[in-house]
Amino acid sequence: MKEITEMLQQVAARLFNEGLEMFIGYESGSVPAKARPYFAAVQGETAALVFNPFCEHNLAKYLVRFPNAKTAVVVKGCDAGAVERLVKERNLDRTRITVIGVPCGGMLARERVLAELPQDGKITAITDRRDAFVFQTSKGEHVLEKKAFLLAKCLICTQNNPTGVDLMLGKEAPPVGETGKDPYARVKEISALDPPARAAFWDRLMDRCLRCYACREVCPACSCTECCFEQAVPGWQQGAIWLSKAVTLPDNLHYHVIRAFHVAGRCTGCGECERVCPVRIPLMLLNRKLAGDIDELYGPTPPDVPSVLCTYATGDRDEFT
Amino acid sequence: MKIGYYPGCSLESSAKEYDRATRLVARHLGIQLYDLNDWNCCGATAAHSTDHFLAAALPARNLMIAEEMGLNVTVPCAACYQRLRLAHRELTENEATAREIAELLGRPYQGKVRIYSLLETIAGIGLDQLAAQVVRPLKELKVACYYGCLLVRPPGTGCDDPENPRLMDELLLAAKAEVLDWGYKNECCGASLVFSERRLALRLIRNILRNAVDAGATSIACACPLCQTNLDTRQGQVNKEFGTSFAIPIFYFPQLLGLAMGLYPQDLGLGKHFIDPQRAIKAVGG
Amino acid sequence: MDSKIIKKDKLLSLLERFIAGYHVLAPVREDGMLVYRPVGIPGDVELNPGRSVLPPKGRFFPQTEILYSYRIEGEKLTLEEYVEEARQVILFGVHPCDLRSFAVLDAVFTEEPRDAYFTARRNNTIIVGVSCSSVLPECFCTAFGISPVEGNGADIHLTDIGAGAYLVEVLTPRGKELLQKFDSLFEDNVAGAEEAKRAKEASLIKKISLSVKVNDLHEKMASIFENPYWEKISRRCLGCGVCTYVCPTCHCFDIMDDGAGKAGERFRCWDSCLFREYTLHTSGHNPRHALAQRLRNRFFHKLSYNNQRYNIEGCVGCGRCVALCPVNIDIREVIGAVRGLV
Amino acid sequence: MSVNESDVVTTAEGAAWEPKIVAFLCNWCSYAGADLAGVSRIKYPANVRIIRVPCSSRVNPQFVFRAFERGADGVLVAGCHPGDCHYVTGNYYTRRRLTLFKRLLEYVGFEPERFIVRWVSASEGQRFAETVKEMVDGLKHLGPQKRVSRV
Amino acid sequence: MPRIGVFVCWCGSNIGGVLDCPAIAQEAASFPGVVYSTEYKYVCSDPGQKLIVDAVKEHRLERVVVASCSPRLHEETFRQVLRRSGLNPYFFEMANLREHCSWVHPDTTVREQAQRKAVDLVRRAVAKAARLEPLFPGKIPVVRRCLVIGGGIAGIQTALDVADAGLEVLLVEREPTIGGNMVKLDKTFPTLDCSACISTPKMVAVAQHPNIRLYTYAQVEEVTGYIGNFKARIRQKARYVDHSKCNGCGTCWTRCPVTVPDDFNLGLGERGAIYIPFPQAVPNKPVIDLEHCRRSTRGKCGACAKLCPTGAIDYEQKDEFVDVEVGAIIVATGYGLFPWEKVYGEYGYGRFRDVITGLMFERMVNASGPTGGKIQRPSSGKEPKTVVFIQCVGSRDEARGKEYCSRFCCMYTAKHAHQILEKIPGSEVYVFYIDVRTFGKGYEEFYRRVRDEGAVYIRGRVSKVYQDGSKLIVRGADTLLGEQVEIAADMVVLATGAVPAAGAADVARMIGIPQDKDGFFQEAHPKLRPVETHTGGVYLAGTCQGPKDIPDTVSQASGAAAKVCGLLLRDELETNPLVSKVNEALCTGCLACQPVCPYRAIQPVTITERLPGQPPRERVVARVNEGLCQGCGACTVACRAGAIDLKGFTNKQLIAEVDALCL
Repeated sequence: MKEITEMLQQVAARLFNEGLEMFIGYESGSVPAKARPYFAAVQGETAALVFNPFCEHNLAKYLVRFPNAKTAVVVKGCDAGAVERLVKERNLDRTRITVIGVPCGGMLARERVLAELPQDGKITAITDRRDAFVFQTSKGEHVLEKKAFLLAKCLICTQNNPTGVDLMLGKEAPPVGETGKDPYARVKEISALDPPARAAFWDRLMDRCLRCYACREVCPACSCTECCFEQAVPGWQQGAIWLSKAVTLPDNLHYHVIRAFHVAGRCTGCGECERVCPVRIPLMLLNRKLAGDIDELYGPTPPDVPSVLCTYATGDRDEFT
Repeated sequence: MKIGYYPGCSLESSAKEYDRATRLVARHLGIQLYDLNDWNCCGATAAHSTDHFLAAALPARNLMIAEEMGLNVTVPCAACYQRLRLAHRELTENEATAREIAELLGRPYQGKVRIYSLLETIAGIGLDQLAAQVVRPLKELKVACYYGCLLVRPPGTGCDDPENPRLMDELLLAAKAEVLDWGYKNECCGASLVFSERRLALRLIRNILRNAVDAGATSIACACPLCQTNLDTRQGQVNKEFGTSFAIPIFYFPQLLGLAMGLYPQDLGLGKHFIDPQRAIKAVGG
Repeated sequence: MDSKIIKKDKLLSLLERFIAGYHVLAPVREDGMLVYRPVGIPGDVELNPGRSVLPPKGRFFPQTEILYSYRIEGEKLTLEEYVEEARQVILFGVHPCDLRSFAVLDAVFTEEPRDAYFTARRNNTIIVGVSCSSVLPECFCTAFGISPVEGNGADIHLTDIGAGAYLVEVLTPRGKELLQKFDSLFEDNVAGAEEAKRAKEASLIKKISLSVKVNDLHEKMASIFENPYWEKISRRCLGCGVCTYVCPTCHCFDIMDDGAGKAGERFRCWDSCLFREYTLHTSGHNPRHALAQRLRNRFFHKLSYNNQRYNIEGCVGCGRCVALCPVNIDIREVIGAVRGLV
Repeated sequence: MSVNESDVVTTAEGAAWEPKIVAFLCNWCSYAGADLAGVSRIKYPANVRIIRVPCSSRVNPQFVFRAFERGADGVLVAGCHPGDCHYVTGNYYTRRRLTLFKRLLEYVGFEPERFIVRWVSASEGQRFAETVKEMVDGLKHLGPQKRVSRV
Repeated sequence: MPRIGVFVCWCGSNIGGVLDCPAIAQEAASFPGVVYSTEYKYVCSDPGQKLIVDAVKEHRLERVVVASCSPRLHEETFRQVLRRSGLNPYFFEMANLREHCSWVHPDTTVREQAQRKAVDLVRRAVAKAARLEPLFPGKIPVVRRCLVIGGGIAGIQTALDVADAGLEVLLVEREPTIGGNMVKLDKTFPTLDCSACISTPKMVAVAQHPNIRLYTYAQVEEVTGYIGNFKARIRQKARYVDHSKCNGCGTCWTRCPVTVPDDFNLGLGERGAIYIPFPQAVPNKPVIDLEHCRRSTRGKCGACAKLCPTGAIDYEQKDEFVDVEVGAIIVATGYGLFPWEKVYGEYGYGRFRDVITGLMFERMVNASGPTGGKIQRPSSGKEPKTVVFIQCVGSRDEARGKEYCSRFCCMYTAKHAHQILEKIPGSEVYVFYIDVRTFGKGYEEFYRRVRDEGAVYIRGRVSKVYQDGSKLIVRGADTLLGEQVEIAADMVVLATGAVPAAGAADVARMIGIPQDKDGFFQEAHPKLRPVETHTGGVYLAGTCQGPKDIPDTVSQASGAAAKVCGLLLRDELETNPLVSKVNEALCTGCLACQPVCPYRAIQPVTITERLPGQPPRERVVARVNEGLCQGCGACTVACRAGAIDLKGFTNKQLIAEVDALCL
């Protein structure tokens, strides 16, 4: 991890020499085993840049905030699609962005890592040993098998080396996803339930949604200037808005079903929505359901079409006759 | 190339020479034929005209065997070929039948096997490859390629254009034969009707022979045991019935390919014909 | 007031009796998270809970609350208000930081003009506090003068003093009244219980890694209102409402009507100052159009305005926002940074 | 499917419960089809309430969810048969959108009978009536939709 | 909230006999916004309309709801009433109590339910009415010029009709001459008129018409704009002959040293590299086929240039583009023949020279054709004695050809049969057919006559044609006798079906009109709008819409011309105000809406946006061209942010309708 971190710092320094105005990467977080988005605006700020298996954030959407600046961004394999999607939908001007790819050996589940490491040990170095991450701490060395410590999304990952980047750092990472894992396994389990059981499954989850909108704010496919769910209508027409602000089961379900539908065919599968949810709603189960259906029904969407719902084939499966 | 080989019943009996020529030519061309283990009758004629289920189940078993062996399969006999192709279609398109057959045979068919006619298999190695093996060009052989009706029909199931098949023509052209354009390439030979509707069948045979001869053919190449039998063994009866005087040898196409590749005529079973092919063989220097 | 001892098995019996006679809200574990839920089985309750994902403020200030409904019949308009009727609710298992948050909310809702809805719920609730048994990396309650073992704000307060025993402190007459009914379950206070509690306090405080000084902050902050720091820290902010919704002291709400035809209702629901439409005017003008302005507002509210307005700190150091912020915006760092700027 | 006596749900007032269906019909085919059912005096259950839209592609899935939230027991969307759209291609988009949406609704626990999409041409008054009948039968069997109803 | 008036109609006993209209009106009076509510026997009648006009005045109504029949019937009627009342006509909404309620729920057993439903329907209409906005049709000026694509008989007729009405016409034909397929025909059935004799004068009339500008050897390459205001780009292909200098003397084409098969005669004859397609071509001036011209293939010749008395030959000529503005477009691109050689192996895949198509037969039997009118076997030049006709080659063949009937083949086959029997004494004619369809005036009589003349009609398909010596053996089935038939023929003529002309798909894409499953252009309504398309201002004439014979083609061409005159003789057009509109502040410019628009009405535009605290920023948003938009609303759902809304069916209105219905 050290090499990549150093490369990042060097590349950032070079780019600032070449007129870069903003570098979006990661820095270490305020608590152990945590990283967070980092924004270097000048040459002197590049030393804080890091890359380690806690850099789970997808930084692509931050690009939208700097419409006029020459910006560089660090992407992992699962983030690269988001840049592509944002460019495709005209949220970004690709020419002013430098996309820097990093090879990813998988991201670690922080809670599990902290439980494994000694309580007051300080992490001094992390090395990727293909099947495991080796942590050097002030209390000794700890080998964390990837199989046991990676995030669930990394275990079904098929794209841990980014594509479409301007600059790729380091060597290509070997695959991290476990072969033979069906990404749709859980979706299929839920689909196999009978409707009341399925409803109960979702109601329990949806009932605890806070509507904090973290899932929306972080989602690179939720790129609307103003989300339909924040459009307020004043006066006597107040009822005629898309969604009530009340946080009730029907409204929560409405929000999540429609959000999933709005990103259908546009979701890049980065899993950020699920990560940021403070009440642990497995939102990717919705996105994956749609992705599976789209794949089954329509196959890949041609590159020149904005999304699967913006096109059709006369021979599309007809389940309505 | 490795491929499963389903000879079918005829090639074990009346059409032994077809089998022999096939194996020799295949070996010569580097095609490794693996006989399907414990294969059974494809159900041609008897089963498919009486019992729809059996008509699918009999060939299905052979397909399952091939699938278990992990091989595609090549079929020299036109009738067997058609039965296997149709069974494959039934099993992959009709879920109910597939289920029933799987139950009966105790195993499912996953539809992985591709079924090729011998024509396709040989053409599959490439016409250039084939031409390169020719040591005895069949220059003097004026041959009419006769496909019969089962090999190319029904459309979508056959191995070539149902109206104007070209595969055998191409193979024999590669062997430098003079391949003739004629009108009865894919007409029916009467098949087993020779037993029940003798005169009708003889007339069909007569038409085929006449058209070939009129086109200038001195021999006919075929790819079906029953066609060969009808055209070869019934020429005398045709002559008697219609007052004609046909004496045109009927070859299995691998016999001719074998000749072109320099194999011994005797090994190719060329001594087993009713109509003596010697003149034709001589003509090509065999 | 009084203090007693209760053994762990008896504590479960006590909960069982609570459940039999009252509506009990207590922390339970759900998908690995602690949440306050109405409980029916004592065994479900986490007795040494740790930090709940949402603070217990929802008991007094629900995320969505119908204020009243209306119906028009002919010329007649009928209104029905939904102030909670007197009912006895026991809110069990509240940690000292959250206990302090009730005081912060009280300052907002129960001072004049009094909020009838909040006050009714508050009055209907008996609070059972519980001392912390562990310290999480994000905890910093001591910065606000809170002790992890003190039950100020609770009616009854429990502290696990080891060996399967809990110290029960009865802090209000209401608490006393409640426990009287179940006297048989308690033992008299034994020697060493208070010492055990102090020892626990010391060990917990030692574990709170970060100590920040806050009490003079509100006076100093005015000078850094325009500091570029706010823009910088807002760069990674998503603008979601996690920090405000998990905050035990955040209390902003919006009031909306939902009606169709001749009937409808007015409800209020939590709002977040991080949301764009929080300050959006009908005209389309937004005085806090930039995320930096909104984030700054939140920190000013927590660290300055609340103290100015209500004379009580707006943050209790529970660490929820630190733990749950998807991009690790850490109020302790902000406090440190602010201190460095002034 | 017929309804057993024991299945009959009653409302608070004691009357037999009747499902409420909101139907979005495209102006050119399905609305005209429903008109034709009227002109032909084809009887069907009075449980359906029709909203006219220019094309089935105007139907936002959010309208469907809205109807359920407001207490509809079933929602029907009907448009021209694929290939016959007055606006040439509108219903092809409808088909994709609503296929995915229906599958999604079912995935989150809605019974398949709650949300129906049908192609009904201007000449298919009978088909429209039958669709309504079928839906009412199905919904009576399921009972009221209370899950996301806010009323 | 606006002041709403509700008018419940009894429609005599149609509604009033089932529903309690006074009760509905009474209930409606209590709906939000309703200030006046009444019922009346027939609201659509004169006094009924007056009731509305008066009530609007008296009660200061701002929105009107009529609860009566289907809006498909009377919406327009009542909009006019509002106009007369001084209200915006779009402040109107209907509740359909008749078709959707009283007529379908007449039984007394469901009375109560029907009554409740009626009230719900009115509540819906009121909820929508409350949210209606005033809409104003736009006015667009009309360019009084018509573009006709295709110069066959359909294009010729339609161009002449439009031009005769005093409007300007641009006629574009991709071949060097106009005339199309008709001019290739020998005689027309059933009257046996000389086809050329009746069509060439029309061709000349086109060339001479002061209002028609003719572009031959030209193609329309691009069409943009909308009804009344199209822009088109025409590519004038290089002819290598300057037609302004050429006097059509013919020296060049008679002396060209090259001979190539002649496409006008379907390869039965030959022409030079510089040529006119046929002697009566219009314009009667040549083009050079550079692909075969010896000067271009071998680098030297130039005979035509040397011989030309006017110096019109210009080997360096380039394609030119002409941009034109037109108000309407008539598409008349015609038909081509089914590619039978690719499909029908049993007829020899085109290998037998004596198997020809009906159109080849036309050229052969034509006195000005390659054989001078002599019917002969292409293989030997000998006169055929036995001729077999095979019908439905490509038509009515679901499996391999087209499902439809090509309509004219039965008749031209009968005509051909007649011509053979007439011209070749002792000849035998056999026709294999599926059904003989003689739908036109005098057609059945003609068919009977040909049978009487000796043509043998055999009902059945041909299974095989093969060469046997010099004969073609035609084997088929006679399904009436249940027998096999074998005929040794000298010539076989195939009645190949009609398919859309080559390039029809490109034309459809270019103009934005749909094709049916067979590639013919889709008319707006098969019965009632057969010459219009779904794209405003674009009309169809002739076989590009579907196979038809000459009289039907000419009728449709005149019909299209009448439509165009109706359109272009107005000064201005009113646009449909029920169109989509983009809220640019909400639009993110993702353009998900653009591909779903069947009318290409949505285009990206760049706007400069000023947001507080940020420098002005240029960004792309979607914009709807209201002239092109037809108001389907597909885009509104494609837009996740709800930035596009459809006027008259807005999100707000529809949500309010849902809410109102669910009460």
